[in-house]
Amino acid sequence: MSRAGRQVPEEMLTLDGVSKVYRVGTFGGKSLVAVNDVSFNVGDSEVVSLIGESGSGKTTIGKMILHLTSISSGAIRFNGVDVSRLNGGARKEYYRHVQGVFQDPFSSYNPIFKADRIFRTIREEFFPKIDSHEWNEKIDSSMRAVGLNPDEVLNKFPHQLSGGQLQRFLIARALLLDVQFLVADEIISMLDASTRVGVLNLLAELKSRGLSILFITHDLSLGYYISQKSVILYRGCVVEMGPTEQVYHHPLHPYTKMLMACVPRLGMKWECGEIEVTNPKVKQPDLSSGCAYYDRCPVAGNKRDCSTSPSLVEVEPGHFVACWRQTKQES
Amino acid sequence: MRRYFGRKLLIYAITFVLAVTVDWAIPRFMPGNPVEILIARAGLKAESAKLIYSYYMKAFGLNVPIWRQYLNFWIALFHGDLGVSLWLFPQPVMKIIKQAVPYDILLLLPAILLSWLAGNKFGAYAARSKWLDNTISPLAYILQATPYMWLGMLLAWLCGVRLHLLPFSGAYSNAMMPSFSWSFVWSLLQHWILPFASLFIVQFGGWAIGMRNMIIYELEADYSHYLEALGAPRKLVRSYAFHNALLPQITGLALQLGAIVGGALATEIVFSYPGIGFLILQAIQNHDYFLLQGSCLFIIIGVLLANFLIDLAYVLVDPRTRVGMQGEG
Amino acid sequence: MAQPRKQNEALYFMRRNAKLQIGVVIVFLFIILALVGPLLTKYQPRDYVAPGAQPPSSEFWFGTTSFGEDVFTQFVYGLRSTFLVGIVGGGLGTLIGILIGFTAGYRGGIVDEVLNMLTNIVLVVPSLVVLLIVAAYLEVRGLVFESVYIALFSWPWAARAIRAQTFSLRSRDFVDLGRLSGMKPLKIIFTEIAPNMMSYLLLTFILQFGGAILTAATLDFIGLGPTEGMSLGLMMNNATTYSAIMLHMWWWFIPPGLAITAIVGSLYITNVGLDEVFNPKLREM
Amino acid sequence: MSLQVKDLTVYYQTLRGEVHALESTTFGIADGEIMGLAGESGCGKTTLGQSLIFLHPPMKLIKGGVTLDNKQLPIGNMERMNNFRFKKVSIIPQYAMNAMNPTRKIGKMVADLLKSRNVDFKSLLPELKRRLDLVKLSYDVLDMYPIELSGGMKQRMVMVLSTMLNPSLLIADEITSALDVSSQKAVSEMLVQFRDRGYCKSVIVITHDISVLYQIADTILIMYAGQLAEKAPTDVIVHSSQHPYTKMLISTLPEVGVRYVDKQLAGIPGGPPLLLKPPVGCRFRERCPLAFEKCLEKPPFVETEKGHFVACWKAGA
Repeated sequence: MSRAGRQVPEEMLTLDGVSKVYRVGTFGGKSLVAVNDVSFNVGDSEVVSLIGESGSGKTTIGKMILHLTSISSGAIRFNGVDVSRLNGGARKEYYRHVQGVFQDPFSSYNPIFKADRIFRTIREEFFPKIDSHEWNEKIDSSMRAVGLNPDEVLNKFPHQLSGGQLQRFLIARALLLDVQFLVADEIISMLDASTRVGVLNLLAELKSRGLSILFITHDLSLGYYISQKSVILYRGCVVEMGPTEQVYHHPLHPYTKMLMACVPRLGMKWECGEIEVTNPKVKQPDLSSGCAYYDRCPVAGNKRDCSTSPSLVEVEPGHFVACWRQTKQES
Repeated sequence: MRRYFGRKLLIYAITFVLAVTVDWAIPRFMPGNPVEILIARAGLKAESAKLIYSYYMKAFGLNVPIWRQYLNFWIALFHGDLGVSLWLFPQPVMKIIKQAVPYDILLLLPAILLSWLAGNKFGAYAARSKWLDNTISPLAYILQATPYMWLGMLLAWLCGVRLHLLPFSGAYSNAMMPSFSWSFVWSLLQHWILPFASLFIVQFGGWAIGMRNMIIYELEADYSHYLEALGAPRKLVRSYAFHNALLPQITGLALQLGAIVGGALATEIVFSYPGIGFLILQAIQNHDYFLLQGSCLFIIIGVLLANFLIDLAYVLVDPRTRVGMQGEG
Repeated sequence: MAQPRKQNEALYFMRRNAKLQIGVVIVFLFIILALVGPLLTKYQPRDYVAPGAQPPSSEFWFGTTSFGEDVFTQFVYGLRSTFLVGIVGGGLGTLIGILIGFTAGYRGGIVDEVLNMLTNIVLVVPSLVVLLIVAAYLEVRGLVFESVYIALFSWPWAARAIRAQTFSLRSRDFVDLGRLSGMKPLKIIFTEIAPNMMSYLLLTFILQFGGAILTAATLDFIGLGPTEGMSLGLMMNNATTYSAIMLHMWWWFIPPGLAITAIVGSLYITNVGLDEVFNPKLREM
Repeated sequence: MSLQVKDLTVYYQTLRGEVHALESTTFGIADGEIMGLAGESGCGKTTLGQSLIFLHPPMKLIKGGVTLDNKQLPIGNMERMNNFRFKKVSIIPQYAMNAMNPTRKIGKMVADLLKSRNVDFKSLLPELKRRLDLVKLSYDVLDMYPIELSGGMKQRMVMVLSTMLNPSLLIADEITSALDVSSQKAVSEMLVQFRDRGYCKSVIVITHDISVLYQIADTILIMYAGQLAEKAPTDVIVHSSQHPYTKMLISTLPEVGVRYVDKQLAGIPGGPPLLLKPPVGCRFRERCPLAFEKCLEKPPFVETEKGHFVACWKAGA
């Protein structure tokens, strides 16, 4: 289906035409497309931000990469190996290299246990034979790597720690393993402004030490701050992707343009136009035909032009957009 | 809407089929010849035993394949044929049940509806003040824990035996024949009060507790706080909360029906009230398996029907089910 | 391993919660009576000990039945079977509920749909009536058998509640994190989910316990209880059958019913108390 | 001055003791002013908003007073305050998505509410429809149940409902945080229009997102740990603030155009103090790079320039 999948060479993590269809209703009588034919990849020591609003399917993509939810069609490959085929021991090995951190720091900890239990679990599952001394050194070094003082945070319950500390703790957990790829799903959106930058900087630092990161966010400014590549999702489809600078400064898709115009910035006022609102009657439009953005698109042509879903086309090196307007201009 | 009811009907249908199947299977899959065992246990005279034996050998049709027996059972059921009673041989079970059912309706319908209404009202009052809550709620918990039959016995002893206020046995005076005379209706009413009261009081406790807990939850809901912040009077906030708290109570009514029917059986036994519960006791004491089986099937069908009616009513009062269904359909 | 702050808090509220204390004390009094009661009497429940129909006296604390049996002896033995039914029936009902609730809530999808349907089916069946059909055909029925079949029909309440709880816990990120740590589903359920529901499971068990006692009493009263032994429901059955009410023999039927009401009522009140202790939202009420 | 808050102190009563959520706050809002109220979670901004309209347990009024249009607001008195709620002071709550009774048609609920406040629904209906037009909702919504509306639609419906009686003061509590960027912009602009058309005189916009405030607010009030830190016109807060906390807070905000590789932002080390036993003096002291002995004394919230209030000993110096 998608041309993009074949155009880009294999990298550390490759998504190739990945879709997720949920079965809903009695005994799965109806289907709901959450992710629709998504292809992109993340290279070594690269931060890619996956940007989308609520319902765009960004979290589902993260969960599919982490093997927490099944893939309906397409494939996710990590260093060339199909992730969905991994089971049992192989899957555990996969988790040695690929880990995740989630949005809500308090939900990531079992409230009735101490926070450092997440370390113990890693030890039980991945390092059953390690001796205590070695293990403690390992913990120390990964805590230092995330900027936590072990004396301050070990042996405490989650509610005794701040959101920022908890998120760092989770990153430290991943570092205990031989982690190469981190899925960071909105990991700072619930933190306070004064602490979020610290965690963000930590991610950037880890990247410079060779870690690859999929940075999932709805906040455009965060994506811009940290990532080399940006993927814009709308209703489960990739509408635009490319080097961050180009996507942000020369957005091609009308949706991306709208996002850039609506994002509130300090020191730059919104341009006053007609207030645009959507009053969705039907939550999930039929994605099988037509561009997903058709009903909101200000530049949509007549129905026939946009009645089939546009595929991603490379308009400049590395910069892809899925919009008939762009393709038409090209040809 | 169709999907919602389809699902509900499916559950009821499966339940019904299962109940009938259990009913059919139990005597057949027990070791030995079921007819012989049943008749031997009934302890009938030799002569009638023989007659009954031949009747039931035919009815059970043990000589045809098992699936055929099962099919025959269903066919008979749809013809309203529940077999013949051993205890009142040769009266058909169906006929005996038909005579008992009016008493059950007379007793259960008012008891269920009135206790539900009163319990909900009082539960809502209880949530209103600390004082009421501290008196009504513990009382309601104790009522909820009272076995129906024990309350019945207490009432019979206190009001009937000690104070001679009300009769406590049968549905009407022994000296009367059923008729549409005032004196008969008066007698019927007098005999009805105590069994009704024991059913009413126990259920009342349960509903009051349920409503109290629900309405407190609703009063803490966001929409209640919003109304309060906009200065809406207590009355409006409470009436919304009451209405919304009532919805789970309707579902609760459907789910509690089985237990209520069980309580009614015990109550009828205490007061020798000639409903199906009393029949069941007779059937057990006389080892009349067919009467027992028939009565039980009848109750199951009744409960399932009532459940379905409550589901219908629920859709009428809760717009969310309707709207959600439209979206789905 | 439980959280010290939470534990202290729970203890603090337990000590201050009158409902909880009253409930627990009453239930414990009855448990002690059930344990030591049979040691206080030299008779068996069905022994002929004295001329019938005697009111309570210093010798026969609860009087005697029409057949000259000692009501106190019957009462304390009956209490034992009541608690046995409560523990076995309530325990088993909770256990089935836990199994089904955890499975449905954790697995979700089609497994959940099927189990949910099963739960709904057993829920709408008037359980007592089906028990009647089954029990009526069995010649010999034991106390444990009675408990088991009560449990077979009482679990849906537990299963529904536990499923809902599991469902909400499963969506918490720490469960996903457990999976990312390579933990197996069973380990996740028992080390991550279940510990969060301990208080909830306790509440469920208490409700099942009380429910089993009430159902057993009704069954016994109708005459479908255990064919051997003594129970509180059977005492009431005998009292009704032999016209204790007409004969003014209040001592025959008041103790068994009062005991059931007191035990089950105390259990319910304990439950409310515990709920207030565990659930901070209810504390201020 | 439309709203004048004087020495307002509100504590939360908890089992562990009193949480000093709002300590001696004094400030004013002019007629027609949209004031942004910003700060990190737990700084007391929602407490302040709630106190002005619906001060309910476990919140407890310790001291202080509020005047609105030169009339004393009986904020500590549940019953007497009812005369002012909705008519003079109104709120768009944080939970606007769940603010409507799920089992009542929206129009019926509005009618119920208005009737309970002795306002004739029929005569207000044309105005209601005009406002629905403004927020781009069709009249059909009045005949619908809340679950038939999307989150953004519910939000706008609640905006219209809350301002139906043209209150002097509107409190908008985190109304944009749950929305997508496009709806965020729409709702924010609608709020400005509401003010412009006089549907509400003054507005307090509570949010943690200063960049949204920059778009719509006339002034911004920054809170820290239950105390006021700084209040000034929006541009002044963003570009030339005087309180070290405000300065640091603004500098931590990433925005499009700032990249890690070019310019590393820095957070504020440490965390806010627990308000159960708050430290004496300036509560930002522990994290403040400029702190000195004098900060053990609570700095007053004083006007350093016209319309610019700061609570810092080093401000203006």
